[in-house]
Amino acid sequence: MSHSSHAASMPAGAAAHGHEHHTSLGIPNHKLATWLFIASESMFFAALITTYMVFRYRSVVGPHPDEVVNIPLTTVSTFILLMSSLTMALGVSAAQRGESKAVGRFLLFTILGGIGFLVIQFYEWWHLAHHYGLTWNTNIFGSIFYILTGFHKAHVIFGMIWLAVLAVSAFRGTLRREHAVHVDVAGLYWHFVDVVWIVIFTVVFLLTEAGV
Amino acid sequence: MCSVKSAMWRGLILGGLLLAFLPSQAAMAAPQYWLDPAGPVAEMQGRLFLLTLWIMIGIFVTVSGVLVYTLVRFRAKGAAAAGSAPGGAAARRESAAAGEQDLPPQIEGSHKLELVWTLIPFLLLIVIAIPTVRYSFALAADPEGDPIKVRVVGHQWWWEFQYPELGIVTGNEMRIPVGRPVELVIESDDVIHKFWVPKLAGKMDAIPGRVNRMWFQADEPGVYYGQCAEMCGTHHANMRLRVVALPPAEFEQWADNWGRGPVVTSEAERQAVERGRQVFETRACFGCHSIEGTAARGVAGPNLTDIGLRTTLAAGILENTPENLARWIDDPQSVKPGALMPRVGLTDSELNDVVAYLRSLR
Amino acid sequence: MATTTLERSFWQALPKPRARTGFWSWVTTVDHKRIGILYFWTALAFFLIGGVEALLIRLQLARPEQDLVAPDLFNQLFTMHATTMIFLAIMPLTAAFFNYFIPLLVGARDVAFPKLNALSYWMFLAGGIFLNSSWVLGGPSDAGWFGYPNYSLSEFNPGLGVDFWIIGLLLAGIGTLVSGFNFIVTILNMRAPGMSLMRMPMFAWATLVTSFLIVFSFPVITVALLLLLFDRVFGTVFFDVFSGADLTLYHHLFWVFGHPEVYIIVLPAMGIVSEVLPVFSRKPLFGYSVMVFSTMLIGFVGFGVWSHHLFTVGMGPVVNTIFSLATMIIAVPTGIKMFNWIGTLFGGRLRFTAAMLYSLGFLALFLIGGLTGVMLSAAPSNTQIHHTYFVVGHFHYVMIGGALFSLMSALHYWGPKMFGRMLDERLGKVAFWTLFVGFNLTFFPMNILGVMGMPRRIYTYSAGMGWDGLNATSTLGALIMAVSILITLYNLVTSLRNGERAPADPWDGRTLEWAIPSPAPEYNFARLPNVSSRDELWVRKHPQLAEGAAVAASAESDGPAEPIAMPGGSYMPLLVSLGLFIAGYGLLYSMPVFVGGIVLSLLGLIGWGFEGDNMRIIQPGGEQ
Amino acid sequence: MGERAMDRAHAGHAHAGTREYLKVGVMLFVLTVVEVAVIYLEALRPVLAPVLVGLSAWKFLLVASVFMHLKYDSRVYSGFFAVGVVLAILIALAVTAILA
Ligand code: HEA
Ligand code: HEA
Ligand code: HEC
Ligand code: CUA
Ligand SMILES: [Cu+2]
Repeated sequence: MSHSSHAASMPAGAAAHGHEHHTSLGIPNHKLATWLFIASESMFFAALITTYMVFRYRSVVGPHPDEVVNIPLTTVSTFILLMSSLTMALGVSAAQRGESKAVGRFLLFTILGGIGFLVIQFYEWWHLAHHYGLTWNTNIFGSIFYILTGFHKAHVIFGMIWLAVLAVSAFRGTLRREHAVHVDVAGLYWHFVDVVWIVIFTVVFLLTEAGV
Repeated sequence: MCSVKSAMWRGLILGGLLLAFLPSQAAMAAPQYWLDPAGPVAEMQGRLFLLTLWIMIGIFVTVSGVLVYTLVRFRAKGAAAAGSAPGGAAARRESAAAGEQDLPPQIEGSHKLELVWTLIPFLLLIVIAIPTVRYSFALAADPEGDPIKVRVVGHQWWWEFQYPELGIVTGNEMRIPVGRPVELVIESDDVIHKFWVPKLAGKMDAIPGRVNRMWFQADEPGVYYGQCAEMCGTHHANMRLRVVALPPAEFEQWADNWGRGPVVTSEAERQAVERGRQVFETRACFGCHSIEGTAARGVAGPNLTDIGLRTTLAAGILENTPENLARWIDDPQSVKPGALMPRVGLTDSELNDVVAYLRSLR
Repeated sequence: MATTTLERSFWQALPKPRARTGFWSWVTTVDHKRIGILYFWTALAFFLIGGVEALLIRLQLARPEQDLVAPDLFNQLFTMHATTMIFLAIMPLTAAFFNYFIPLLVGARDVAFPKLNALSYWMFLAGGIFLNSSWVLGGPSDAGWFGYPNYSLSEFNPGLGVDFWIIGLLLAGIGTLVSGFNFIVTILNMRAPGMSLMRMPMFAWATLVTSFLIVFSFPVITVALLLLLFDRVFGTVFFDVFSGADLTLYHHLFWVFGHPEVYIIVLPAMGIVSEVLPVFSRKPLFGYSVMVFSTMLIGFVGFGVWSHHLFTVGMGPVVNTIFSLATMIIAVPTGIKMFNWIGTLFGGRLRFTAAMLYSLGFLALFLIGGLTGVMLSAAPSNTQIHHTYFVVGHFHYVMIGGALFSLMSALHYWGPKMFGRMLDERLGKVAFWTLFVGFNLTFFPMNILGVMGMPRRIYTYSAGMGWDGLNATSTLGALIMAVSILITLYNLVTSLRNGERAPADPWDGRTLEWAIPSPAPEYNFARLPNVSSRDELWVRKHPQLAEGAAVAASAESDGPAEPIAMPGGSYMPLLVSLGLFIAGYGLLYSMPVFVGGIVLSLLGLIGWGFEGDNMRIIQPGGEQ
Repeated sequence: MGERAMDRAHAGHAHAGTREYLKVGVMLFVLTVVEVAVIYLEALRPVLAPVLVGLSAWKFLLVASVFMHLKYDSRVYSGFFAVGVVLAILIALAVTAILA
């Protein structure tokens, strides 16, 4: 998952010339693959969100979604995640300018944002379990709520590990301008996780609170 | 390449023979052959099937005809054909060389042709699509006339039929009046099953947590076979059913008599039946089975109120004879290993009495 | 590249695979050709296992009321037969040809991500072994290849069979997804100079569209399987009816994947046929651009028809008719392909090699399978033929008559390039005819059995249903098929030992793979070709065919002959999949083992990142 | 598609500046506040669902086009992402509608 995995799996033909410039579409293999991965992940989350939409009010016993969503708290965590996307974008931009130390700083902010998001989210889980007795075994809403937000959290955690590896290189000063694409690719992943949250926030929280 | 041609013909002839089989005597005698329908629903479905069948046969004959013609007409001759012979590299090189003078016109395509073979299939599909839409809606509409309601419940591995209007419950054998539509409400008690009586109508799923509806009607008296069509466990293959279509008067009679108690013809029989009833109501049986008018109120197994009338036992796998009944009650697990009825362990005399009792319930 | 000296010193101290031949060279290989060959033999082995399962099914059904196979075992047999054939035999066989030939066809030195490619193979192997290990660990799943809940929940299916099935599919699925990404990037981004998209061989197009189907459909089955797994292992209640679940949600998720899946199986087959027919007709593919377009259309529409498997779940007439009509539409682009293939043959100089015969077999049999598919798509009559042997007949016609026949064609056509030896033509033809006859004897009667009312998945039936003769015929046919498979195996084994050495271009081929020696050298092309037309090699052989202003293709314009850097092997892909494989067992038996497995594969990933690319410089031997 | 994408990729090495990123950050903040605010506006009840979907789509597009640079990068990426997202939405809506 580090930046050098790029070199490791670089196409043989391109490797002969030392760079990826000679791809047929003129875009790096890595970035193309990442976008395909993101497109594929869209289907993954769509299937989970569909499950949520179909099941949300089918539970025989409560608590039901409208009884438990916590808009203020979730709004704060959403905001934190959105801002971590901003720092991520600034980090990529710094990487493209070759400012290694700045990259490290922005990545650190991004990771901190991720941590903030997770702390609030896990607190919310704890709160739901302890105050409403909602676990993933309680009812169908509980099952899909924890699985959907859980898979999202897993993505956040994975992204943080990835960014951490990059941040270490950045602070060491070894993340030079020609490696910007590695930061770029990690950033795409991070933004995607953010975008998924934008959808989850609307579907699971806002629409529920709005009574739709 | 004669073998190609002859094989194609052989294939066509074989296919033709098999298709000719469809309306044959053997097929008609098959109890689940649904192209010989017994009611309007199956009739409509069969008609649509035949329409698609003839169109497909037409397409198949045309396309394979052109294919065979092409294969025969354009097979490589002379040296060029050598490429296909197991003659080794030399022959292949020779064929490639010969090919230079023998290069066919290198046609890349033809828009006109392509338009044709886009449009023709499209038109054929419209011919199928129109009745598909019409029949779909027609069959989903409520039946005309004065329908009788039956609630079908699938169980591992037997069928329950409830007649809410008549207060009747029975198992594995549904009695219906001829000429009257039957409105079915289909549910399941455990896993997904699929209700199917081919000569009367296509399938409908019995899904736990859902209620599905369909209807059918039998135009002729008779016994119609059916079976579960969704994988539901060990005895999915042995989850069969019969629909017995009776003339209306006979149906009325059955409905009136249902639950009137045992029918006996002699005093000895009466005593045996009485003993059998006691066994049934004291041993495990009553916990799982219901018999109208008795203390037996169990619901884990089929309602046995009219078991003496049924043609089959254990969801259509045994003929309903005294011997088979005894065999089943004595050791259901040897007949249908894994079935959800345990071996109760009756003595021989208890067994005989219970059989007599159950036989008398008609 | 960007690794610091510290990192480097640690990771570089790790052993690097050095072997160029022998066992370890295969285990650590990242060469697409070797991976293709690994796929080939592994998939073949699984095909035999799936075939033996099929034979047992057929023997049990040969006569009414047989008790050769107990009911539960029968249910396990058809479940594993289908799962094995689809996920472990046919798909990996197509993957074998993707692997070996896509880089050759588009003029590349390897796939875009060689190490990921190795990972795909090992994940497939891990999934396959995991699934089949359930035979000795308490018995496999008996819930059918789509594993509908609630029958597949612990309540009705205690034991670990379904868990093995889920985890096995998830493991193999990772491999499939990864290769989906890999081939899309390879095809879009690794083409030789001049190889524009519309100059690519049809097989490359088929692979591209198939890979997209994989990328978009596999995540959905992943979700379906995960929900099921969580219900079984962690007690969530997604499919608990008493909690209010709607079981048909799983139906929908499964078939949103399941229908594209059947095109994942057949599109590569169509690609193969589109390569073979032109070669043995000595004519270009008829209507190339329309073929490309219809491939894309099939892939696209294929995502909108899934509910034609669900006409009897009670969706109502509106939804039913929408899906009926959408399904029928697919016949149009497929028909276009069928007619274009015949157009390719028309006017050609047809050579009936074994490869050609199998491709022609595809045309005839896929036609029947496709037409029965359209019959199935009409919702009202579907309720009669649905879940009967008519469906079993339909899908074996498309999957064997379609996919397997074309894979056989590929074996005879491309085998010489892969193995460097010619297969015996006479044996090939004998095997073809045996398979053709056996196949029709096995599966045509099934179409009639469906009309006679025989449901699928039944382990027994009574005499007197009118099914006896047809079932007996079908079993006989299956035995004849087995004979044919044995002939092919014999042919393969003996030819690879003693067969005539394959020349570079044994069939007078049209595409780039025939421009290089057989078997292909490690670096594929000593000089990267400069492509100036479709059927590049054909035009180079027949310069008079180059039209108008187009510069005649020639070797002169090819890339320079220079030393080539190729990636060396790696242990890491194996390590990553081994870790996940172990974690799979851990999930079922012991949490510490699960954690250990995950840690192992994470270590593999990190090593993967830091080990560097182990490049080797090769001096092409001047073969060209 | 190939040739066109190549042009864009070569021409389009320009990317968003810090200022644009900050602008988008502010927009995201504002939109989130608006989202939360509108749920409590009685007057908007009847049109709330489309409004909320619209607002979140807006955020989605902002992140995708600027932070993920789809606006500046090769159109190939946008194409793939769009296909994935559109397919996902269509299938999600269809399944939800069928099962509603
Ligand atoms: C390789 C795999 C493959 C392929 C290619 C297809 C292709 C098609 N399939 Fe099939 N199908 C399966 C594999 C496949 N299928 C499997 C595995 C199942 C069962 C799953 C299970 O339940 O276990 C199944 C089940 C299945 C069903 C559900 C059956 C049921 O359970 O009730 C339906 C219903 O619509 C269907 C339809 C079609 C159609 C319309 C096509 C079309 O794509 C076919 C198009 C081709 C042609 C039509 C022939 C060529 C065209 C012409 C010559 C033009 C002229 C033709 C006309 C105008 C009609 N299939
Ligand atoms: C691509 C997929 C594929 C392939 C290739 C096959 C191949 C075969 N299938 Fe299969 N089949 C399915 C996919 C496939 N099937 C699916 C999806 C189902 C649905 C399952 C479900 O309902 O869930 C199914 C179900 C199915 C059934 C229905 C079961 C039921 O509903 O009860 C039957 C019945 O006859 C059957 C038969 C066969 C036969 C005879 C072959 C033959 O073609 C096999 C030919 C191969 C051989 C004959 C092997 C030869 C081996 C040897 C000669 C041994 C050599 C041994 C050594 C060297 C060690 N299949
Ligand atoms: C634990 C529950 C249970 C008990 C106890 C039980 N049964 Fe059953 N019985 C069933 C079930 C379930 C079936 C359906 C089995 C099948 O067909 O798979 C059945 C089927 C039958 C049938 C066939 C009904 C038909 O419609 O074909 C008869 C007759 C029968 N039981 C009689 C008895 C008698 C007599 C006893 C007592 C000696 C008894 N049962 C005890 C559960 C039970
Ligand atoms: Cu009930 Cu099969
Ligand atoms: Cu389908």
